[in-house]
Amino acid sequence: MAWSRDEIARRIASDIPDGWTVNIGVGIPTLVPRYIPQGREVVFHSENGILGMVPLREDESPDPEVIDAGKNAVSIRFGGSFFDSSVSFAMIRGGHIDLGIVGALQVSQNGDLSNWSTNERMIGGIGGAADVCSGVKQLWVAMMHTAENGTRKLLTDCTFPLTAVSVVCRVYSDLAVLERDERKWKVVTLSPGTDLLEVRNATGFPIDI
Amino acid sequence: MAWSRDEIARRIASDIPDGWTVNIGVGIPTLVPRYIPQGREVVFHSENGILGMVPLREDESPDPEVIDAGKNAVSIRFGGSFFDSSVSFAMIRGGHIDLGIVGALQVSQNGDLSNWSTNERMIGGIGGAADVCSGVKQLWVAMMHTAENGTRKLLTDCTFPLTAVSVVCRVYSDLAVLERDERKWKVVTLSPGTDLLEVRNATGFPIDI
Amino acid sequence: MGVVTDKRESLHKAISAIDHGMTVAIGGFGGAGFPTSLVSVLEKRRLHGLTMVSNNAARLEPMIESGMVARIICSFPFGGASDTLRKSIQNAGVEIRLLPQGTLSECLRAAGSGLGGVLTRVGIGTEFGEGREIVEVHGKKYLLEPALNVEVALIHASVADRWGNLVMRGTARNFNCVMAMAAAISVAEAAEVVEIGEISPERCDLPGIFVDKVVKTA
Amino acid sequence: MGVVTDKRESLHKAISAIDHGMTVAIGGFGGAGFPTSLVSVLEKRRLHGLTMVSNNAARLEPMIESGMVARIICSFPFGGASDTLRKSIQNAGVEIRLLPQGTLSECLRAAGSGLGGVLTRVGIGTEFGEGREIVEVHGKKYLLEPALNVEVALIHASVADRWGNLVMRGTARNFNCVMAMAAAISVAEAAEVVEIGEISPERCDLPGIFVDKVVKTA
Repeated sequence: MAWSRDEIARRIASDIPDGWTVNIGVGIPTLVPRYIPQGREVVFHSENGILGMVPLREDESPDPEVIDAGKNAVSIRFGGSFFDSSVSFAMIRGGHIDLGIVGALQVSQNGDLSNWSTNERMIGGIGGAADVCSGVKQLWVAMMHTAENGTRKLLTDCTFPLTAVSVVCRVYSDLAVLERDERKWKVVTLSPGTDLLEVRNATGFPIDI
Repeated sequence: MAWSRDEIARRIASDIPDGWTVNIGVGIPTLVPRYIPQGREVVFHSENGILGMVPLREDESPDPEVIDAGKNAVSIRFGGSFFDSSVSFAMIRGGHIDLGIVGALQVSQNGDLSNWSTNERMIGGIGGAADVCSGVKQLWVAMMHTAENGTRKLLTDCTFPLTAVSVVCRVYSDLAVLERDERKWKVVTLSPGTDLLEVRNATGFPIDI
Repeated sequence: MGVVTDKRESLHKAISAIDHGMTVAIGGFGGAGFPTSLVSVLEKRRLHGLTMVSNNAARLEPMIESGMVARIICSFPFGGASDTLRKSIQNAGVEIRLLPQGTLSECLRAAGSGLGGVLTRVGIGTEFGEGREIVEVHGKKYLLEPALNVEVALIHASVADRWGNLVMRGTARNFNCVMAMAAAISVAEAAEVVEIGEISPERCDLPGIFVDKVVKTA
Repeated sequence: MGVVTDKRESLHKAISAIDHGMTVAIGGFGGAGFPTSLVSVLEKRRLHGLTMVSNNAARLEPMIESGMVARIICSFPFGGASDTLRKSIQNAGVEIRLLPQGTLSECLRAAGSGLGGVLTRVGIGTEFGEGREIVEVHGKKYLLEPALNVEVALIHASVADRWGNLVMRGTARNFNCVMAMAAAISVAEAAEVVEIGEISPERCDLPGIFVDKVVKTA
């Protein structure tokens, strides 16, 4: 059975090493913080100027001046800090952030990423995606393996406008976790009941075991 | 009678308009703040990261973490702020500072300034002088009109290494206040008992009245 | 005497600095740090041909609808934008110039810091690198993105004093600081305007030297 | 579990990150924000061939005297320097590379911010512009000064926590922030090391993400 969005997020969360600083994009990535295992210290960064971002507790009233990059009310944990946009992107571009987790429209064999525009329609805009994807030490993608109509999203080459070139290290999809080394991809894990053939059929480039 | 260093500083102080933000260099310029007329609001900036710098009061104990660019203990007035070096030079280079007042070894007819090195000897180093002289909206020089041995310091061309090109607007010396428009210089005031001929003799370029 | 440096102004007077065809930066990221009061007054003026520098277009909808906006320089124009807004932008022929968010921010900071532009690797190999000059430093290629000066910036703070010193809260700093730096005239709104000396020199998020006018929000 | 991100280290262990031939930045401007404890330990190590990035040489005198320093990148080497120090620098063949102070600071920030370099007009027409590449932006000429990465930065703060969040006082921020940003390994000394949460998120002068090791001063 394929993983749900929450299961993808949980899987990602369990793979983030203790002590890492992580920037999370919109979509499935926003679910990741709630699945970080108890006692593990992962620090979340949002490019609008917050480090140590945590989900709003249920009993906490939202502060309109404390939001994440998706414009949702969030809170800040002990040890966190606020800063302006130029400092925030210094963190991102300067390689100070261990991991970025983003959604994707398409990922190419080369690790190129398209996640902000189909050729017909710009989603929101590029936002901070190009900076994050080019700047972080590692980039993981959280996505459904194929589009709703079954179209492949993992392709030899992206056909949508690119966000960044040769940046994706891993893909966490509903079907599998894949890892890239240059132009070679291998399976890290398959979702329960999914077999390699199924993943290969749903993917536009070769996958090793 | 020629003006003393303190009289030069007082003259400069009385010429600074209300509300200006001013960066002051070492030498005679450090004397300027104490002569700002009562009630006039002039804000002093020092490139090591302070805006609203004021001289230490006699009854105030020096704080080793609050100093000016000359490494002297200073204090901060209401409305002042501390910041880091990158913000400080953003203020300077970005044209946010109304006036810089610096000392000079030489000033050329073109308004070029040399104030950090004779050919034989580097004084302290360039420090923030090149940034200040290039960045502020106006640059005034406070200096003795000639060197102690009588050598001219106001010259057709500087012979010492340059700090910045075509930046000096005014010279306040012990003999006179001079103002520059392109390559033309005129006298604004002569010190008491000094005549124009004396100033002309002490100056290496022509001076209009 | 003695209280001459007083940047406080009325909302309307402050906004009157904006004229047809100007480049105007609007701070804020989402609602955080958005200069609501200033923008609501700007919206009522009958201006045209404005170039807006603003991370997002959704909050500019009234100005777009009334034909004030010729161009938007931004990174995320359609975040939270309705289909109506998308259509308005298209119908009004509003030009959208897209920059990666960090590049946008850094180009504003560069303008305010007297730097010519920004050398970034972000955008290389994508359409954000198209037409850009490439500068090589130590064997690595960088895009040259010119500094982005603006004529007026409208920004938001929690607390201000008459010198324009500002304190911001939470994620409200965002573009507000760099836009104020980049502007020939920067106008800050604040809910609270305090006496000189009440803002600690250690806790001033934007020194007043970068701020030209201070407006108390209604 | 749960307290894994602990950057606290002993003075000696922190300084052991520095090896022969490395490029080491030392924060501070005069005595303000100068990392006295860290430097006093570094002075006692028998290293050679170091490139020091430090605004001033006077405080590096013991290291210069003992032959540890090959090169100094700075803006104001001889501020407060004795004639003895000048002679030592000459005798030891220490190379001095002079940069305008704002350029030095901005090149460090650029390195820490993933930018290739700095486009500045400061130094044009002087020896600081000699041999530099000129980049033209909108018809104006700028010097290209490459970003300045360092291997280790030694910096000073008043207060730190185990994540490396720092609070500085007065004019002590100076080069400390940009040097920490530019360094592969940044080591901060602080007189006071507090519990996580005691530094307000609004009053953190340097977020811990830019700091790798925290040392309590003796």
